Amino acid sequence: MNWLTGVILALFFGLLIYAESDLPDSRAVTAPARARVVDLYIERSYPDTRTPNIVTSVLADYRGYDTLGETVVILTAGLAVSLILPRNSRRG
Amino acid sequence: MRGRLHNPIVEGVSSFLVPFIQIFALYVITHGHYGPGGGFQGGVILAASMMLLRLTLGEEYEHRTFSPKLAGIVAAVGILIYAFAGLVPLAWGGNFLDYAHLPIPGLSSAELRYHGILIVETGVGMVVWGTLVTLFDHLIGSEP
Amino acid sequence: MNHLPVLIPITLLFSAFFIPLAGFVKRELAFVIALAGVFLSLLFSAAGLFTVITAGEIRYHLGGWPPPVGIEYALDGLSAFMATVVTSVGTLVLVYSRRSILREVPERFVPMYALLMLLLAGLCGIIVTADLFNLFVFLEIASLSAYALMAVGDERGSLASFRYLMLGSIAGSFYVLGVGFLYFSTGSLNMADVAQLLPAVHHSRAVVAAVILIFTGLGLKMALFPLHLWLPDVYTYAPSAVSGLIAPLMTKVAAYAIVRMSLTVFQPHYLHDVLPVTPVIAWLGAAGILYGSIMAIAQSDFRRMLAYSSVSQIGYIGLGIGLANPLGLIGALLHILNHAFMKACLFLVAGSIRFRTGRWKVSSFAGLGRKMPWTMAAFTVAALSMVGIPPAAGFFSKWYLLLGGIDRGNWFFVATILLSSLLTAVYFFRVLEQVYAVHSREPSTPVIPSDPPASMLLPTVILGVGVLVLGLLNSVIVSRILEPVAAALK
Amino acid sequence: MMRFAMNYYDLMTAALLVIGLYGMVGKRNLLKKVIGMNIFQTAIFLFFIQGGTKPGATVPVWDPRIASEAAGYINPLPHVLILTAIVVSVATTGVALALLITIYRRYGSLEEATILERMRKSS
Repeated sequence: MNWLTGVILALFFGLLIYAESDLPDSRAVTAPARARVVDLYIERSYPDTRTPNIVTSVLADYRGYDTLGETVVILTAGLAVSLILPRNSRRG
Repeated sequence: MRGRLHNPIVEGVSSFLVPFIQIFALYVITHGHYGPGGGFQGGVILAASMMLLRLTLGEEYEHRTFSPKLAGIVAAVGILIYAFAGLVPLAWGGNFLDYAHLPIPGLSSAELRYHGILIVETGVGMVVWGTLVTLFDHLIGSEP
Repeated sequence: MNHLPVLIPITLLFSAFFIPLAGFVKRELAFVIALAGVFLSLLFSAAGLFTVITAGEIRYHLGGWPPPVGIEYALDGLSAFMATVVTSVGTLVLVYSRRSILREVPERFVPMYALLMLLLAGLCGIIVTADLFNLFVFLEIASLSAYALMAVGDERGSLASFRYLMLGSIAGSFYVLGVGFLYFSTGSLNMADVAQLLPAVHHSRAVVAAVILIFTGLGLKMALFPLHLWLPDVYTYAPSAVSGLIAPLMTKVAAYAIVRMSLTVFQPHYLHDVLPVTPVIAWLGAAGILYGSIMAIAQSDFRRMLAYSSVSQIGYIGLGIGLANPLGLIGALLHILNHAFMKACLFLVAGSIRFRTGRWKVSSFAGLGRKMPWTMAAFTVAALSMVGIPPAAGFFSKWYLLLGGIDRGNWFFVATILLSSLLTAVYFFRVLEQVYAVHSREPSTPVIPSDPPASMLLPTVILGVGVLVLGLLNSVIVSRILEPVAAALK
Repeated sequence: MMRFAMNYYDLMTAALLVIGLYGMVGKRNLLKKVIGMNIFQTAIFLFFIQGGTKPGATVPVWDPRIASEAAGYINPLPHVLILTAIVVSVATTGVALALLITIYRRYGSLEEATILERMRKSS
């Protein structure tokens, strides 16, 4: 079994190095990761939502639905654990 | 948890500290607008204070103050706050989760969004608080 | 009333949120709210499908923000079709589930229904979203609830579910890593936006890695042939109502995500000529068809046999996607619909047999044909449809796949489809023969098995009839819904 | 020109990802698989966060001196995505530990080999 895992890991490592060698350098001003959407967030965040913390304004307002999904993920974990490990009724 | 040894120092310090931890947690939830913080981090700190009490003062005492049933209700109410903050704008002509159409009178759309984010963060804080305490009770709870 | 796209998942989410609260008041309320939620979502999906057919695509900006800045929902022919499939099968299986859950897992009634609703909400969220990262969030909601639901049946279910959790989390992480590479190369998370930005960076290695990671992750969720290892154990040891809901839907929604990726995000020619992704999927699908059928023949446990037959049917869908021509895609999408109904009916039959007799070894099914007439009639229809006998729906999806294979000119695929129909016939007729032809040797079985109560029997029969109705309606379904979707492949 | 002088973070991300994947696939003890899963997910967080850094930029909290000059703040979007990924990681680990507890209570061990062997014996 371990030679197969060895092959999988080697392939995976190769894929990552292969991919990261061509990743646009995010330090460059023209990096696409910034140009497209993020500059909009930074410029419009304070005027739009009056919240200084741009991460919170993106988290709760621009991409608020992601955070709703995230909160549902936490709720799912709570329900899942209460389903898998039933509490003894003594403690309600 | 089993056969907990009553140690007055531990009990004294923890029951003294917990209120300050909880106030700090509320600060973290509401401080999300101005710096690192927000619903998740604050909710976790609140849950941690509950866990501290459960570990030091034993489950019997703690279950009287914050029982697992209450934790479930807090989590459910928290998520409903978030969901209704999303659903209410539908009735006032906005899309889902569009805080600018929240029916709070006398606020510009930017301030409406500011308060919308605050409502949402408190909802998230309650969900994380209730759920993590439930997780703690079930994982650490003794053999059923 | 263009709020339809968001109303489909939201109704399910709201019913999931109210169930724990209602559960504190009265246990039975959980089932009522769940059924209301899924039925309402079915109405919205059907309305959405009708609107999309008549008025075209609905785009919905969540939070009021236009796409590159905010998250966008898109309800087009493909997603409305899938939403209707998921919610209709979900409604029927939920009606079935009450008695079955009360019998198998009675004390955890409330969290069970909350998680069933979250599972359906997760699936509908994946179907309707047009944002890459949002798809990951709802994929995790669906997966987490599936991990828990599958762990509470048999005592061996925990280990099977743990393995599924491991592989599922690898799949989710691969997908989000792929999305990360895409984001850093193109700068946006919206599917349509990324599709426009991709041609400029087609040959960047990061995009190539992103394709590999995303398709591997979704292939793992879809249980495409070499990545299906988690499926048999999990479907065997799950509670029968849960496997009745997850088996027909979960892998199909992952297949939908792969179709969405190949149609909307990466242009089909990119996946066929520049990167050999679709041929690989086709060959894996063909291999899966054969492997699944052969393994199904070797099984003695009825549920494990159905699980391996699922692996082979998913192979059909993979083959259809891999053919990358309009006929193949129509065959794949039609097979998603047909297989959802067929597999739901088969697993509900398995659950009914277990409910009445507690047995699941095929050898012990002797004489059930007379004792459980309606259930076995539904089973026969579904079995014939799986084999591909004309009036039933299964024949038509295989027919389109055959046409797709011929159109592609690959005779090995055509041979695989025909051969596997024979193999499918072998393991289903073996059960049919056991059920009808063999007389039950024991003079009087301890419990006189009869058809399960109406609330379990009705959904099974409706699904059986549905398989026939879908067969008759297939030309309407194909021309009105699937052809416009497949046109994108021209 | 292939940027072969890969920066330090990409190399560390790749290494952690491989270690995590080895933990999940290679290890036989179930708890070590969960630890491997956590390493794998943490590596993804590192990958996203380091992708969002800019030289000389500060924390993305609006301050009048920089105002809305984009080069002044680091990229906030990966941070938002990672908050979600962290929550998903916590939830998955919680459910995994719950499953481990039921397995341990039923089979008395977390070694995959012993569990399978006891499972075969009991069936």
